[in-house]
Amino acid sequence: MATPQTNNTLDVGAIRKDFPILGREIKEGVPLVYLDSAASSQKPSQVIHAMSRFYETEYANVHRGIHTLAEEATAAFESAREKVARFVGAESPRQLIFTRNATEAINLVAHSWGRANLQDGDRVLLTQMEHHSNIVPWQMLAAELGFTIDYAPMTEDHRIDLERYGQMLEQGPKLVGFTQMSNVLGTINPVARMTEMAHGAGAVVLVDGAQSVPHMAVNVAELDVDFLVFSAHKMCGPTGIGALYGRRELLEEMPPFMGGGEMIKRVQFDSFTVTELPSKFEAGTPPIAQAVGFGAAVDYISNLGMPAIRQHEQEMIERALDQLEEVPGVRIYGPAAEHKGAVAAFTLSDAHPHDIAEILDRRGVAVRAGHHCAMPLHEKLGLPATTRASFYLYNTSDEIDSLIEGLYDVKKVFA
Amino acid sequence: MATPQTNNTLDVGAIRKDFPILGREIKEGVPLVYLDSAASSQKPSQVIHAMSRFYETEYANVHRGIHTLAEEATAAFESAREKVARFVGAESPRQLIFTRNATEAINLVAHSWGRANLQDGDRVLLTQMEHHSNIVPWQMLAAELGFTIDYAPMTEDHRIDLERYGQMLEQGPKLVGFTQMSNVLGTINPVARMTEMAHGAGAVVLVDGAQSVPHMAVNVAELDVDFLVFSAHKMCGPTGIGALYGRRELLEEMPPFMGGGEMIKRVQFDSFTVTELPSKFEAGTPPIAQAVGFGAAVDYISNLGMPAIRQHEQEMIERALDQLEEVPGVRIYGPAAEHKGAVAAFTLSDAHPHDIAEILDRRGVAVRAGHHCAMPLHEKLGLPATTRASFYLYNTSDEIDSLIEGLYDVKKVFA
Amino acid sequence: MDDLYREQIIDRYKNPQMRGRLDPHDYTYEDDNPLCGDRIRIDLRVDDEGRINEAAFSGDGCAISQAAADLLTERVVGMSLEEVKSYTKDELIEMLGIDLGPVRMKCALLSLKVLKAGVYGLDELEEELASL
Amino acid sequence: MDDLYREQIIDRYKNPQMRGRLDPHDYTYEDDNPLCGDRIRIDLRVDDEGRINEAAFSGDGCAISQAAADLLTERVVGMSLEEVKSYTKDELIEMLGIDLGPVRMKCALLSLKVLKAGVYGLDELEEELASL
Ligand SMILES: Cc1ncc(COP(=O)(O)O)c(C=O)c1O
Ligand SMILES: Cc1ncc(COP(=O)(O)O)c(C=O)c1O
Repeated sequence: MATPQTNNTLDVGAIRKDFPILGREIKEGVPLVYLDSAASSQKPSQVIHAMSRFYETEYANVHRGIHTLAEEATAAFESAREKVARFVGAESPRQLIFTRNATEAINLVAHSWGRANLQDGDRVLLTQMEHHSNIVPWQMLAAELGFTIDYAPMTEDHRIDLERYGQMLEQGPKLVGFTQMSNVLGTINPVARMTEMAHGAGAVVLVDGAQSVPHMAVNVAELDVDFLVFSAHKMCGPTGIGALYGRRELLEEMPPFMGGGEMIKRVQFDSFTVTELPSKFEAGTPPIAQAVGFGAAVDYISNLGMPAIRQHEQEMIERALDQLEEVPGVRIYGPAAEHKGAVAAFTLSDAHPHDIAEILDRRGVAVRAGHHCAMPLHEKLGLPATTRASFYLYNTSDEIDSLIEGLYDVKKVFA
Repeated sequence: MATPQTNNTLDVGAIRKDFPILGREIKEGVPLVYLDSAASSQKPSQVIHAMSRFYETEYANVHRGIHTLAEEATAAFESAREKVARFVGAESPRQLIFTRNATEAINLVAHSWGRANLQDGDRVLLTQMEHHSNIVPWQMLAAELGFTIDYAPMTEDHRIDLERYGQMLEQGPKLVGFTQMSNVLGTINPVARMTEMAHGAGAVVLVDGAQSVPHMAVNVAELDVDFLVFSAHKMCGPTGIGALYGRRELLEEMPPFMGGGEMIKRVQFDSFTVTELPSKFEAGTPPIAQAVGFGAAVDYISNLGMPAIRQHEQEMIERALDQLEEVPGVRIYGPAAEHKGAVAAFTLSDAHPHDIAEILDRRGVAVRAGHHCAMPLHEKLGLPATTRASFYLYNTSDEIDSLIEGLYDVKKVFA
Repeated sequence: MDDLYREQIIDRYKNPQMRGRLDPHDYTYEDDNPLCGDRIRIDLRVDDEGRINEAAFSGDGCAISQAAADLLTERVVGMSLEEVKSYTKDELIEMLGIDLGPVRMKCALLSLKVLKAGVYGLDELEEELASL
Repeated sequence: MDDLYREQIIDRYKNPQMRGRLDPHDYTYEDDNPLCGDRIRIDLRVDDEGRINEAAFSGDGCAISQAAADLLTERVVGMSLEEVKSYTKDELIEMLGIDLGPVRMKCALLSLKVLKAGVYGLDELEEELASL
């Protein structure tokens, strides 16, 4: 089923055959060069087919059914949960809650844990490099409850400033939330260290793993985090599903987020009783086929091996940064290659990122341009927008060459 | 692509060929008889393939991208929104918000509209036949805000008691929420009438269309409802997506529900500005492929024609009730066939519904047994559980015969 | 006619041997399976040496849950509380002698859950109960 | 080299004719396209007969948005406010003479949105603006 691996390095040629869309041409004679995996990854046939097969052979609603299909569908759904839970090192699948996406997972924590634990006068500590998904839910809640949000700053080379972070922890934030990998700068934060420091200051730690979990081995037990969120669609899985891992005691104590079927033990006209984990946080019919696809995605990347994926991406980003630096007028944001994931955000003289992306697209090169849902970070960088090329397990060095050639096209247009 | 129709009646033989799972055997020689569509419907190849094709040829994250794939994916996503909006008669696709499911749509209204408009001393009026999804969100909010929930009672034949409903409206509820079709009794409520009465009393009206939208023509303009919720998975569409239709002025005024990417216009370290409809309520990466599947599902059933579907189901339920009534010991809940959808909940002497479902499963007949996420209704009926057979556009009268034969098996076991 | 509904189960469902309540009792616990509404209460009387000398169940639900409760309460008479604690779900399933899918498994195990919760108290065995 | 970036656009982007601010002005409005950060402000001066006799734009953003703003502000000089109100998005696109996908369309239309909002006030044309 999955592509066999040798020597812990990726056979990218074989991998590319698993992804039907990578064979596509953007227009005649112009093959797709997909450098936008940080926004969302493409999907291998193994994942697409797992879902089709599920709908074609064993689909039913889950949990409440006695008939064969319902039992099969429930088993498929719960086995997917086990896979995803195991993938991030959760002790028990009960601690792995399926959400729509990483964003909803953070909102769940904000609404449920936040509303129960935060109040006027409290502090929440985030970082300057957060995605809107890890800022806006806290701002919304702060507007309601009156706590204060601080943002730990970055060093000159766009890494977290651990000294300042440590100082800000002294103010006693109740919750510390940060991304494991910046979706703009590529910065990989020292999660274990930051978590230890935050725990030392008595804070609960939420880690945004949207950009890290797809690209490197992440283990909640080793990192000792309290909450971890991520999305399937960035890790070869389908849209429509994400996950929240939570520490058992916290999840047990938290009130439910949404109400409805599945999350109750009993309902009467005047009251209801909440059921156990993980259903307590999964109101209504869950993303069943998407869970099956999520499980298949985890199988797919686990089979390749997270260390091999990480190594491939490190080679890619080193090469990309080297080549980008040679293009006159290019300025790259984020730390040196060894501190970052396979994400390169840059500007090119005074060409606007939108124009760059558009001209690159003429060559089939797909990159993002804009604020990448990190406006505060861009404000800090003093830029309205950047162009971002991001790489994944299916990208090749030829594709980096196409990117660079495209940038010379841009320079020609704006010469 | 879709199955051609003649004379406004369904060609069920041809339709069944569209659903791969219906060709399945539960065990050797025992074909599947799927009578559990009220829990979730099966999916035609047209829908399954629309999603696979989307992943295989034009997948990317939506909205923020400039490259070709992102534009194609955005166009596919937004055209799906238009289809679904048009399907329920919404004025504008901006009034159609994609959610995870019907349950989330109700929670969205409760959190956003409810928190902004309800307070201690207010009343919310529901009915005794609601699904937990239209009870628990209100109970959760009531526990926080202190308003009172009333439940409009039923007549002896399990229809809404319009006289009592009218009296309860005199107490001035701020919101009236009711299902258009009960998922247990099958009762079809007179939505236009009930809405007019509720509006006359100054209430905002939320209609739970989870069971009606899949089975009959539903038009929000004609019914004049303020909110309508439904789920794709019950109407030939995928799991992981549902919809909220809302009246423009209400949606405009409502604060956002979840925070994150996509729903903002601008974010700064100290504040954010909300963007326009519908994105305002769609935080994070949406269920993109699921929207495409939802659009394909709407195409599929629209092409068959909602009146033809409804007529087929009426024939099915009439026949099913007739045959069920002849089985000694069977007791059916819900009104006469002309007032209901294709849902038959029943008990059989003192055989427990779980045992009934299990024995039917031996014949391949898939039905639900339990409280069907309507415990308060079951409490009212004085029953812990019922057995429910539900029908959809692919069911045949032979399948009703299998159900009936299965019930005689049950009688033999418990003789 | 059918493995699941072999005679013993149906017979126990229709003619339970252990149905009733013990008042007074030394241990009692009641719980239900919210998925299906099955409800079981088990009462125990224990002698001076910590051995169960009387047991009874009450409640309602499907044939599996009620027959399992009937068989289990019969089985535990004469056992020490320690023996009850180490009585496993596999032993119960073997006693029932039928093949069960995951949903019906919950019906079968409800009485064991109730029994153990009654004997241990709930907190002590959260993990074990959760897996039942 | 490329349809989208035909000479006129690049030329206008690099050498705008209408860039600046009018102070005082009779009408002004500023808005941005949050998707990309393009920002446009347009100032107008109007004579006694309601005819625009001076116009200028300022802001920053991509070549399309800035060139479109430059061409549009040039175009409206001499028009009456009524004529501005009836100036359509198709006319603007024709003037640009390029083929645009939906995202870049928003860049191109930003200046028209700003112009119309300045002239009408925002509330009046919510629907028309929403479709831009
Ligand atoms: C009447 C009714 N309302 C709401 C729901 C909830 O739908 P979902 O689980 O898709 O959110 C259902 C389906 O179970 C239903 O039958
Ligand atoms: C760092 C980071 N956090 C959160 C998110 C939000 O993910 P989603 O849109 O899947 O909820 C993203 C992706 O855009 C991201 O890059």
